[in-house]
Amino acid sequence: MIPELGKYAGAVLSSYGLSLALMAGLVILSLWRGARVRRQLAEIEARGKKHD
Amino acid sequence: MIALLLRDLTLAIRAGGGFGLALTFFLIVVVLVPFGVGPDSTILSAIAPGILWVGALLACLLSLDRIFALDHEDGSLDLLATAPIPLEGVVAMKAAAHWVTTGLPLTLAAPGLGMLLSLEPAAFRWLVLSLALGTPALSMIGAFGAALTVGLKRGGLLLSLLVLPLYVPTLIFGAETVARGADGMATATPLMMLAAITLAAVALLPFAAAAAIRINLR
Amino acid sequence: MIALLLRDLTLAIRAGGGFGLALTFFLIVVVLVPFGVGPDSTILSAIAPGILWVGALLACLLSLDRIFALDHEDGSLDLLATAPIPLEGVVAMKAAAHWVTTGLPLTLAAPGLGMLLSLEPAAFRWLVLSLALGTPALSMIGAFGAALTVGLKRGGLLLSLLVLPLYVPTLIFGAETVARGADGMATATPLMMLAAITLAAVALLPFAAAAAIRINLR
Amino acid sequence: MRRVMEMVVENLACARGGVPVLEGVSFGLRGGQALMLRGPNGIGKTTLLRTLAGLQPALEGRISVPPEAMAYAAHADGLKATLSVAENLAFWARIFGQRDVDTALTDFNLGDLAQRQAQNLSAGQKRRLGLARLLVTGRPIWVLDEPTVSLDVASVALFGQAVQRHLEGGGAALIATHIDLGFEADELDVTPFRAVPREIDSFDEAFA
Amino acid sequence: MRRVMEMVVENLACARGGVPVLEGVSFGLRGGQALMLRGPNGIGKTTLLRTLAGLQPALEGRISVPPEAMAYAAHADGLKATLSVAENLAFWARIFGQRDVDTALTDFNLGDLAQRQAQNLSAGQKRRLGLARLLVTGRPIWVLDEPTVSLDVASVALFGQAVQRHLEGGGAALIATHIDLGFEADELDVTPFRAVPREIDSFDEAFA
Amino acid sequence: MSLWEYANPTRFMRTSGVLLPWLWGLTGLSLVVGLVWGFFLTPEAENFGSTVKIIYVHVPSALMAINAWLMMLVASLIWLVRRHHVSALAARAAAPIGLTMTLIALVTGAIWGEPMWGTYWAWDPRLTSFLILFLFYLGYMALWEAIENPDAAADLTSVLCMVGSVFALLSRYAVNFWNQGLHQGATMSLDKEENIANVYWLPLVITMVGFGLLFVTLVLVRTRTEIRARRIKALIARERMV
Ligand code: HEM
Ligand SMILES: Nc1ncnc2c1ncn2[C@@H]1O[C@H](COP(=O)(O)OP(=O)(O)OP(=O)(O)O)[C@@H](O)[C@H]1O
Ligand SMILES: Nc1ncnc2c1ncn2[C@@H]1O[C@H](COP(=O)(O)OP(=O)(O)OP(=O)(O)O)[C@@H](O)[C@H]1O
Ligand SMILES: [Mg+2]
Ligand SMILES: [Mg+2]
Repeated sequence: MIPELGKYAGAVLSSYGLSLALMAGLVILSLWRGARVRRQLAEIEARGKKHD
Repeated sequence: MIALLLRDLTLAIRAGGGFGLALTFFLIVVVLVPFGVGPDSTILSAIAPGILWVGALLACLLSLDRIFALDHEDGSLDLLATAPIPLEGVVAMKAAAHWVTTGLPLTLAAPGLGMLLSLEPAAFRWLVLSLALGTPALSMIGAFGAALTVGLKRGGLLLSLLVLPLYVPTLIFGAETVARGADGMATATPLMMLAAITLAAVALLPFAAAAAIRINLR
Repeated sequence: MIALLLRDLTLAIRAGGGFGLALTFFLIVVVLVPFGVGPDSTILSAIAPGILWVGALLACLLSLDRIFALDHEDGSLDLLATAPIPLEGVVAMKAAAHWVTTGLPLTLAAPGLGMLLSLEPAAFRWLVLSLALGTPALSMIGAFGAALTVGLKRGGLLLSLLVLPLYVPTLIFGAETVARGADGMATATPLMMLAAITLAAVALLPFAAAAAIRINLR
Repeated sequence: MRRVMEMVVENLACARGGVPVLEGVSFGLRGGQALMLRGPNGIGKTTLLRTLAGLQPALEGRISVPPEAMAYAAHADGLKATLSVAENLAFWARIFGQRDVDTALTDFNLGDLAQRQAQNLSAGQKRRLGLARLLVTGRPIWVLDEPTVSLDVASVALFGQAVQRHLEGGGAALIATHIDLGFEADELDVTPFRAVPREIDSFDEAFA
Repeated sequence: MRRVMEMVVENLACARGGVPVLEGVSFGLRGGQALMLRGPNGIGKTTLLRTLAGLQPALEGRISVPPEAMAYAAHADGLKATLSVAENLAFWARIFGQRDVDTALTDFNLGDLAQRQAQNLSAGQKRRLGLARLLVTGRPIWVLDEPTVSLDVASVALFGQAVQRHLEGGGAALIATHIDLGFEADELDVTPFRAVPREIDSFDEAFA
Repeated sequence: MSLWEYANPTRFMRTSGVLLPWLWGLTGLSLVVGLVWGFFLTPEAENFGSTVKIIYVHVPSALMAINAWLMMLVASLIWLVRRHHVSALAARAAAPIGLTMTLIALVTGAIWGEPMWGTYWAWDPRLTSFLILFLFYLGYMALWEAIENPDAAADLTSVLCMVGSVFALLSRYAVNFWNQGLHQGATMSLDKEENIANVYWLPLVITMVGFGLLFVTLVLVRTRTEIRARRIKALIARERMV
């Protein structure tokens, strides 16, 4: 499946791996914080409604 | 006393990335040197052990004046001095918090920065080991210096002045360990000296520092 | 506004040798490096221009956070902001006072320290000239950074982080001037760049810094 | 000798840390008048005074006041610990383009302490020095935040006399305080102006 | 519940910055008693309290007080700006080996502010927090330096009640203040104890 | 209706909400196509061997690292001039993305440098200026974190962004004095298309588009989060008042 990379396999694979990991980390972090903030907001809005 | 350690760590984090900042300063010092010295990698790798240790030392130094200064300004230090925990314990905890927020991250980050300065690969583990053994002494000596200058206006530079000579032995043995490691020589002696300095500092300086604080509070 | 400059200088002197402290710090950094790097004079003379400039820069940096912090803590900054002098003038005067207490003494003392690091004799006047042209920019850029972080707890390290990248061009041109001077090459271009940076910084940054202070006082 | 000064505040709203604390504040202050700001802790007196002094922008409303007419004195005194009492005053006098420091020293009974470093003063002596600074600004409208904190009875009286003299010279004073200062003055209770929260329905309104 | 506490001070002399300010101070303080220290600005009340709290040595005289019995509250409150009200209190409670923070919060009406960062409090709210700290020390003798600075009338009353409850529980309080706190207490005017300068005839006497 | 009205928070939330699913789809598609093509279907190059494949992560991330800073600069200016809150928050949202991109470019470059130049790191002008960029991102983000009042934070970070940009350009010029670049020149740059064979060129363009889309998508997502966070802050403040 993986193409023949020769003696540079380590370099190529690790650079792809690290890049993808960093990007995935960023995406996951962004989405995770987004979801958390959205949940908090919903919570607080609901609380506000109850008060009125 | 654990409460004090936890509070100091919380404060460091609340203040915006307590761990990150010392680290970034270390990074920047290490980066500045090539800007000044130029990009030649043979020269860089020759001076790398020394520069890394000097950088760690300065990163420590810059955050020293905050060890007691903030607590003195807002009156906490007066209150801690009258609290039912020994002032020696307070000093030790403050030094520990300082180490956790500076020495520890520096030790962990050192290999990456070693690369920037083309440090010999053989020297990396000696770098980490020497920093791990030596930085607690830096924090403790620094806490002693901070105790001497607490309450003095513009204590910052005076503090550097007092502390730097005290840092010299640690610096020499630390850099020597790494340099020997890079050349493949025996590193036992300087490492042992480092460990001895740290032990002595941790065992004795809290008492001196506590005494200094008591005098400064008068 | 002269009153402000005089006051700041008086304060620096009262606080225990305003002029001496930055200088001594510079001295100690320059002395530490041989301890870290080892005494080999060929290596030392190769890195001397860079180390001298890095040392000057760090000596500057260490005293930066006090430019506005003290005045903020005791409420003077609020009062100065409502006083009949423009805040831009206040910033410029504070930067000037900082330069007089750090940049100026460093410039004057640099030849002596150059000797400690076995700097080429030919390079001495370039060292002095480049420091004289470059350190005002360091003070002014530093005042800008201090204005950005005034009032933030533990602003000190954040300040270093913000200011050091801004110092890079000055450092490179400064060290390059000395290095070229040591090799007997033409130094006009880096010197002109240094002068240009200083002029631009002195002309423009007071406005940015004053704006930053106004925002921080809100 | 002095121009007659007037300050008019109309429908002012001000915020602290992005949160509105007071709104709809309106009042006028003439030369010769002293106005006491009253209100419980945390109502927003300090915030109001900082807004008037121009240290922070108003949310809405209008402040009309002659330029460079106000002298502000906050909780902190702006003293330099290593300068002497006389030096501290002389510095502020020069900044405000004045010369005379002696009146201020005598008015606040600081003559004996003139050569003492500010760090060697007691809490009340420091406060007296902070108040003496007002006299060397030469400004007609004083904006004071709890000026008599830490002062003993005699010093409060000195302060009262200083204010009275200032008013007689055509000046005005706006003073936030919790205690009785022992002289006649109009009062303004800011409690009724406490900001009422507005509905925040859409995302726009999250941004003041 | 608590041991009955007693503090006895005999012939105490204390100095500030190397200069003797008070001498011959003698008084006693029993459990259940509150004593107001009175005296004009700069007489040496702060110096006396710091000496009693053990922060500086006495020049002469004797202070007899059970160990670890005093809680000292100075002009500065010892609050951390970035910690919340509750966190600040909890920290001091743990340092003094206590657990309960809620009583302190309710007694000083800080319940609503418990999660607020200390830097976002007004001057009076900060002071209330500083006073609430006393309750979490669990110590019987309170030594307070101008505790009601910046407080409004309602908060002064809260403080008065807190002191009264403390006295009823067998505690004692020594309070330096310039204003009337609105509850019964003994008074001690320190003015008569002002140190008289001694003759400095020989070189020995230059060193106190 | 002017373009500026999209800077109104409510409108922004609505529009971005509609756009986001499409953007996610396009981003995923172009990234997968570009990277798979680049990794699996391109031949080895003459002097690079198989390491040439690194170019498909290295170049796009380097490009986006710079573009992110440019976008922050523009957004900061808009905030300072027109005071559109969304603009300030978008600048804040972009910084961590720019930081990550810089990090990717540095890491892949370092990994690439080992086989090509025999060292992970050299003080080459291009590499150096990226390191400075990295520091700027860190400082910018730290300043945002350190300031409590959101409008003040927006103002101060905008000032920093502008002053910092000038100095970043200066540094770029200054490091050229060292004049010993190891780094590839514009041998494969866009304007000299003939220098790079089509086999490499096409997938490279696709990954660059993919990285660009990823940046836009993430900026939108993060800006939405920042707006919500601001609303939470306002609501909490309101609760406090009642
Ligand atoms: C940490 C180290 C490195 C950094 C920060 C870095 C950064 C950059 C930057 C900023 C670009 C410009 C993108 C553009 O202008 O389109 C670039 C392009 C490029 N880099 Fe690197 N690089 C590094 C290491 C390397 C190494 C070791 C190699 C290979 C030996 C390499 C090969 C290339 C190539 C072939 C290009 C495309 C050239 C072009 O289109 O201009 N880079 N890199
Ligand atoms: N950063 C902040 N964020 C939110 N609220 C704040 C912030 N800073 C202060 N506040 C609140 O704003 C209100 C107004 O404070 P201000 O200092 O103006 O009150 P004050 O009337 O001067 O009170 P005092 O008499 O105690 O001095 C207070 O309730 C305070 O808790
Ligand atoms: N370092 C010093 N050297 C000489 N005298 C000093 C020094 N510090 C303070 N003093 C003086 O010591 C005296 C006592 O000060 P202290 O602060 O104890 O007074 P206080 O009674 O608390 O006054 P206040 O009511 O104003 O708080 C004051 O007259 C002060 O001026
Ligand atoms: Mg107030
Ligand atoms: Mg006192």
